[in-house]
Amino acid sequence: MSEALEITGLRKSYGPVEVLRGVDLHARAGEIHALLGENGAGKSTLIKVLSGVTGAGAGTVTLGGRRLTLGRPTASTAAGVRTVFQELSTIPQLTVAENLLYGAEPLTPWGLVSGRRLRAQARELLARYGLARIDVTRPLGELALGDRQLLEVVKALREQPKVLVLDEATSALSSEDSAWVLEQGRRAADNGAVVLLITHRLAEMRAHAERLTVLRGGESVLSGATADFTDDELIVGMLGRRLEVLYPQRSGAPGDALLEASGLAVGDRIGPLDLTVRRGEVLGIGGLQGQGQRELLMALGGACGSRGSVRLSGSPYAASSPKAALAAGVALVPEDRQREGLFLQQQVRDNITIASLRALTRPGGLLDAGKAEAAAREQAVQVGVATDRLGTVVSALSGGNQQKVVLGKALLARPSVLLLHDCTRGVDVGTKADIFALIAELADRGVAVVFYSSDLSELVHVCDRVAVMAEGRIVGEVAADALTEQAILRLAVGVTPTRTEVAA
Amino acid sequence: MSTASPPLERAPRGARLSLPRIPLGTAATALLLLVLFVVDLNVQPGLWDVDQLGMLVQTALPLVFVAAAQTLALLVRGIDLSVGGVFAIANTMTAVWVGADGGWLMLIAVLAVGLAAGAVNGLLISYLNFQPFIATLGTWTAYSGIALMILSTDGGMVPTVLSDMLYASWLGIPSSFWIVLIAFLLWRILRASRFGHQLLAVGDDEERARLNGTPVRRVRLLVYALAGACAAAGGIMLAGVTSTGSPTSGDGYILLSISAVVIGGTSLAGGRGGFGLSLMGVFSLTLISDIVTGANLDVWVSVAASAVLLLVMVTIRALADRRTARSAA
Amino acid sequence: GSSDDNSSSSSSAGDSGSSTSASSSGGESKSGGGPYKIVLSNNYMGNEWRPQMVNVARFVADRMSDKVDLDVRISDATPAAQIQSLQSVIRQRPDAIMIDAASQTALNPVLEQACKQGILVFSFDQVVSADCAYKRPQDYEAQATDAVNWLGTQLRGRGKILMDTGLAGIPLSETYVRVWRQVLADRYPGIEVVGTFESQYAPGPELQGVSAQLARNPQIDGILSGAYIASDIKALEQAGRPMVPMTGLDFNGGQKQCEARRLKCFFIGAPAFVSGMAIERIVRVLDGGEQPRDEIYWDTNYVSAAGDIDFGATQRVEPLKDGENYYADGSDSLVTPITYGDWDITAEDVLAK
Amino acid sequence: MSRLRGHVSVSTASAFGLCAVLFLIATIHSSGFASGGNVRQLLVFSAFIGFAALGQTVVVLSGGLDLSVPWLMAFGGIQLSHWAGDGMPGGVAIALVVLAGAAIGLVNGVGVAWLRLPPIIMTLAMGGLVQAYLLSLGVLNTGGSGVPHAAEAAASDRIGPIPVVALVWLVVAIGIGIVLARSAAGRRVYAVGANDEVARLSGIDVGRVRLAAYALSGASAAFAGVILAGYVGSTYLDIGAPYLFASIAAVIVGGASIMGGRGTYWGTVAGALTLTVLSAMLPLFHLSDAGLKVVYGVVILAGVWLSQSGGALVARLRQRSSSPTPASPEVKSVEP
Ligand SMILES: Nc1ncnc2c1ncn2[C@@H]1O[C@H](COP(=O)(O)OP(=O)(O)OP(=O)(O)O)[C@@H](O)[C@H]1O
Ligand SMILES: Nc1ncnc2c1ncn2[C@@H]1O[C@H](COP(=O)(O)OP(=O)(O)OP(=O)(O)O)[C@@H](O)[C@H]1O
Ligand SMILES: [Mg+2]
Ligand SMILES: [Mg+2]
Repeated sequence: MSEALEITGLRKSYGPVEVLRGVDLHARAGEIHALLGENGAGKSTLIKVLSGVTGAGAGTVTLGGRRLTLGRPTASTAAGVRTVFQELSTIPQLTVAENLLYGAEPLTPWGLVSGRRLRAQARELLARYGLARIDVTRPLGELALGDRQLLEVVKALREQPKVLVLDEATSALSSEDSAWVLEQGRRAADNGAVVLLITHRLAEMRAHAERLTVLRGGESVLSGATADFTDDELIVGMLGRRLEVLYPQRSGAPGDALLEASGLAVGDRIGPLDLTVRRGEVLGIGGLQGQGQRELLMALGGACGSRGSVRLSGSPYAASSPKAALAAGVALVPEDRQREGLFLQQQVRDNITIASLRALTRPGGLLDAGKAEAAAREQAVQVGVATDRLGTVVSALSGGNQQKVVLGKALLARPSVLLLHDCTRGVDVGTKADIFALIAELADRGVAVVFYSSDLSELVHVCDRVAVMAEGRIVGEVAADALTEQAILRLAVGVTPTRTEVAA
Repeated sequence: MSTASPPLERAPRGARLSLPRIPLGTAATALLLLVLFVVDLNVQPGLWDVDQLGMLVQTALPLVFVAAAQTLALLVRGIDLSVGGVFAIANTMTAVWVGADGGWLMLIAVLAVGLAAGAVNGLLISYLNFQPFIATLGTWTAYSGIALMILSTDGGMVPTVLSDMLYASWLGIPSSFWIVLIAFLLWRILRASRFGHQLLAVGDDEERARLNGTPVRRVRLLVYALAGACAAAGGIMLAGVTSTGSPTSGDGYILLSISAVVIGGTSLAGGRGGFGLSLMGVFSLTLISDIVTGANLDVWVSVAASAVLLLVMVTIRALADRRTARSAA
Repeated sequence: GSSDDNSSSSSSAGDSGSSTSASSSGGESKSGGGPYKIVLSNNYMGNEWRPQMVNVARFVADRMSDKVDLDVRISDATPAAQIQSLQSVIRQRPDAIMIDAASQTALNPVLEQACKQGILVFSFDQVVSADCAYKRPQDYEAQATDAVNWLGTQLRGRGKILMDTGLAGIPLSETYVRVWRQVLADRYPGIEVVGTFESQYAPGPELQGVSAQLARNPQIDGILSGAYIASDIKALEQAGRPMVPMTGLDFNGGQKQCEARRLKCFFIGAPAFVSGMAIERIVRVLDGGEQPRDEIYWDTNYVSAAGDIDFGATQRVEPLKDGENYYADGSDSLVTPITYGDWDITAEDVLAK
Repeated sequence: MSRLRGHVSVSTASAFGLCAVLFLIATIHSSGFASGGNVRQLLVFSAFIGFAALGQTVVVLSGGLDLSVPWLMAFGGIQLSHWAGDGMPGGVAIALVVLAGAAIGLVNGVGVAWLRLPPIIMTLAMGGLVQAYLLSLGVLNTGGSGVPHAAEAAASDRIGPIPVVALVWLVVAIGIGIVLARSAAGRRVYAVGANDEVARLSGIDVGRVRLAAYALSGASAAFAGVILAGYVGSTYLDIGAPYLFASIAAVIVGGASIMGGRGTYWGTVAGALTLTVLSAMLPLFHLSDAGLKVVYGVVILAGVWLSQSGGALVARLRQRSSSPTPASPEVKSVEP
């Protein structure tokens, strides 16, 4: 059987930096082909070339034997390439229906978009994928991030794609939604499409991809059937080194209570809820998506108004603003790195230091440039951003590395409470391991960490204890000794808590 | 065949939301507009006469069209200062080139000139990567010069078909109302076209629009060209209302159009808003100045009163918007 | 009676102004009824002239309160804004509208409408061309001719001068520039315009414009401007250049300096009290008196002591005289003279709020 | 600090380059243009724009816009004459006027930062209120003395051949340049302009930054009004009108983004000089008013485009020469 997608010798430079250095990739129709690699390896760039949004310096792409004209989105679209991009590409101001059928709107005889048929088709499309619960007339921006990601997938599937690219389409999703996305991928493959799956979750990849290609530094270093490689081999392929452990061993026991919230409520849908985090403890926040986890973290970080009382080291803590929170030693890594975390057009060093300016200022009010540089450098090393990229504009970093910059910014503020909202989203295994090690180290130094992740296994392995939320309330806790994915899920979906726990 | 679409499960939430959702801010602006209107009716009882009201709308017509132009530019995260110049070119062309005996065809040609002038802005902005502010500042000055070449001082003759049309009424309703209505319908059509979707997409987030395969630069070019045509329509309207051409008549509309559009609620950050909102902004400004004139206040009091009314209007809207934002969070 | 002697009218208007007698004798002589509701529609307050014009109107109306009930409406500077304001005025049905117009032609339709409703329309300063309106413009052509002839005489027909082009697009500037260029070409071929500047009828731009030209032209023998002599003096001074003959408008600041320093200056008369004169004429018409529809207001122009007064002027020309047509202790901003006829308008009245 | 914001300094440099090119063309055309007297004039006129655009720069950097600048300039001159006419010493009156300008600007800031009004509307309305206040003063009530001597001196005195205003401007530009590029306050301004939500979540008091920016704009506009009135020797309501677009255009020609977050005050300085040189040189070419306008518009566009692409070229060359080697990875790579 001839290979449906053949990429040979693909090269691509951004200015002087060569990002793809001769990538080869061969994928068959009907298979899910995983594309692996550490952050910045060039996966997304490869995808952008494939989908025509950027051109390439050299190399060819053939699809079903036909050579693809590079650098023209229309050409790729016509050839049947559909991409779910790593950074969301749906348009918040347009409605769900308008987004789903963007570029293929049903027209009336007058050449206008027929609103009625547009909505009907959108509903039909959603119904086909079991998402009829989503109201097609809502502006997309009002939906939760997860739903938006799902719609992104639906949109890509709109017209039977020949190549479906899922660029970290699952990284922001709960396991349930991830499963849904991957199932759609499988269906597309069964219909004869090539599905390119980019993910940093090896288990996910193993469960779904038949074959894989590993990129490192813009070159393809491994390719073949998934079953032929062990995880270790893949990791060495990706990172160029062994990974001793992914989840670190925790040593110290949690200390006394550091952050205590009681009757905390946000708006009229979230709370009231009580929560205690101890020094040196990693408290996980679990639950299905959109159950108020975001609001909880935002409220604790001073980023949105809340009621109720919070105490920090025993004294009252008014999280009236992120500034107040940071001053009190509470730092937040927000959910949406592009909209909440980063100044995309500023340099890495400026992004890292922005939340800690006070500490970097000389008495006269001027910044201590040397100190700032050193701090940024130290932080970059700690989170794993190459120090020679300190002068790079953040938008030119790969998604995972952008995430590390946000983390670096929060850590430089030297928090005693660290609120992490999905901080490993889109981060490669190597760096993930580093981040987990970092969390463990911080906790061992007495920092209280509140950790929310859409990845259940991370919750299980990283946290000392997980509080599970549903409908804006904390519905139960899973203690360290009973911490399993099932335990969290059961609470999340409302199966009676404690007894089941004990039985398990 | 409309029944063919399956009776989808209607979640109670969906049912509640399927009512047209008018954002609180928009509702607030509409309400304030109504209040202004009622106040104006009291200050100026003459307005109960529909013809008088028609005259009021008529004087607002030039601003209506310039605001349409500005709305388009703002929607794609731009700004158009050249509306002042394009307006003046169209205005003087109507009075000099079209002249008293000119017909509709020639007026359409004037619109085409506006379209071309706007396209120049579009080229500068999307293909030569000018910031919209600088591009249109430059063309504004240049276009103003061209208008002065066409007509060095007020004068000329305006086609009678135009002034007759402006002073006519249809079904007992003055033509100015119909013109506003038609302009609004044209906007709805534009909004409902594929181009309308692309326009919002580009304004909302250029990068995402590009990822979706939108020909971003072409859309921008077209938007500025359309803005030029709208500004030209404004110039033609003023020529019709005043029966004369004036080379400097456009400049006053630059700030005025930006404020009208922003009062309506179209965001300077692009992608949000529309001409319907801008219409509310235009009529708010018109009513405010009508009230202040009608109330016959001291000069400085009336200047202050306009400013205060403007602030009250926008503050209430801002508070309403914030409320919406909070309840959505 | 007020001295309306400086008017040229097609019909000989009776000179018996109603003014002083009416005001001093209270409401006793209600020959033609009243008080009349008069609205002053003005479209601009940004320079020094318009506010004084408005204040004079207020002053005169106040003194004639038994005959006149004056409202002042200031609109934005666009014709459309003034049209809208006029519409609102028309709805209130005043007896008369007096207007200093944003455009010569653009307001015609709305003013015709006012006339149709029986409202008297009287335009002055920047007049309109509507047929039904009374018009009382100044004689821009005569003023411009006298100014350029004066300068030509001062320079004995030779030299390099700077010329003010005023403000692009407005009729006044058009007329000035046209007349100046024509007279220079016809009668003073030896005078060369080496530079132009746009005074915009504001002191700042005039100063900038003249300064810029001075820096570039080593020799300047005269300045032909329709605006601020005080700014010209300042520019010359700052450039360390000798003073030259200059023309400009009748602002007290320039007049004070020209007198004190014995400079050769010609001041185009553009008194702010034309508004007061307009009110008197409106009352006369409403009372049923005679008033020509088109009447040219004849200004007096003023020459500083150092400048020649005999150059074959078409309009009346007078030397500056303290307390009469300029005020050595008065504010620089005053438009002179500040009073006419028997009104005794004081600087305080003109400069009031 | 050019290391930190390399791209900005390139655009600032190209704005200065544009100005120099225009100056050169004018000098070639008529040599008087380079005379000491003319250069001095150009500096003084640029300084008026420079001061009017000082706060405007910071406001634009923080993502706003200040349309009340021309009215605050009128306020500066008229209020000064008013107070001086009441017998207040000139220096004191100037200081008070600038403070009052800051206070008015602060109100703009309150509207924008706390009430979240669109800056365009807030500052436009504030302009209206200031105008109303000035009208209520009696615009012309400047007394016999007019503008106090202190203001005239500030505007017209020289130290050697150099006008005092230009010197003051230079000092202020250096100060603002340092604050913007090297202080925490400056970094916060850029952050707020780049993305206010990210700035807020990064612990920046966005409201306070905005308040300060608008207050500075009020103060600098009032000061510009004071020196302009001093220079002209009189004041009137519309004295600031030409500075509405000039103050914004100077900022943008100087390479700043109107959306905020990008630009420098040195760019604005270059922009102010460019605008002044351009409008001073065009009358040399004996065009009609109409022709003048057309040429002015076209030259602005051509000039900005040339300096932009020149700047981009320089940036590209510099980048090429500095890092010839491909593929610098983002992550630390450890050998196995
Ligand atoms: N617009 C750009 N300009 C310059 N460099 C860029 C640009 N976009 C990406 N790069 C660089 O290209 C390299 C590859 O980035 P890419 O986004 O393809 O990585 P990735 O493999 O998708 O990583 P991740 O897993 O983090 O998403 C990175 O070094 C990145 O910094
Ligand atoms: N190499 C590229 N890098 C980034 N964007 C690109 C590139 N090539 C095309 N695009 C963008 O993708 C979009 C669609 O491009 P496409 O080629 O389909 O349209 P087009 O007809 O060429 O449009 P245009 O008239 O804007 O050039 C455009 O907005 C274009 O700017
Ligand atoms: Mg990627
Ligand atoms: Mg990633």
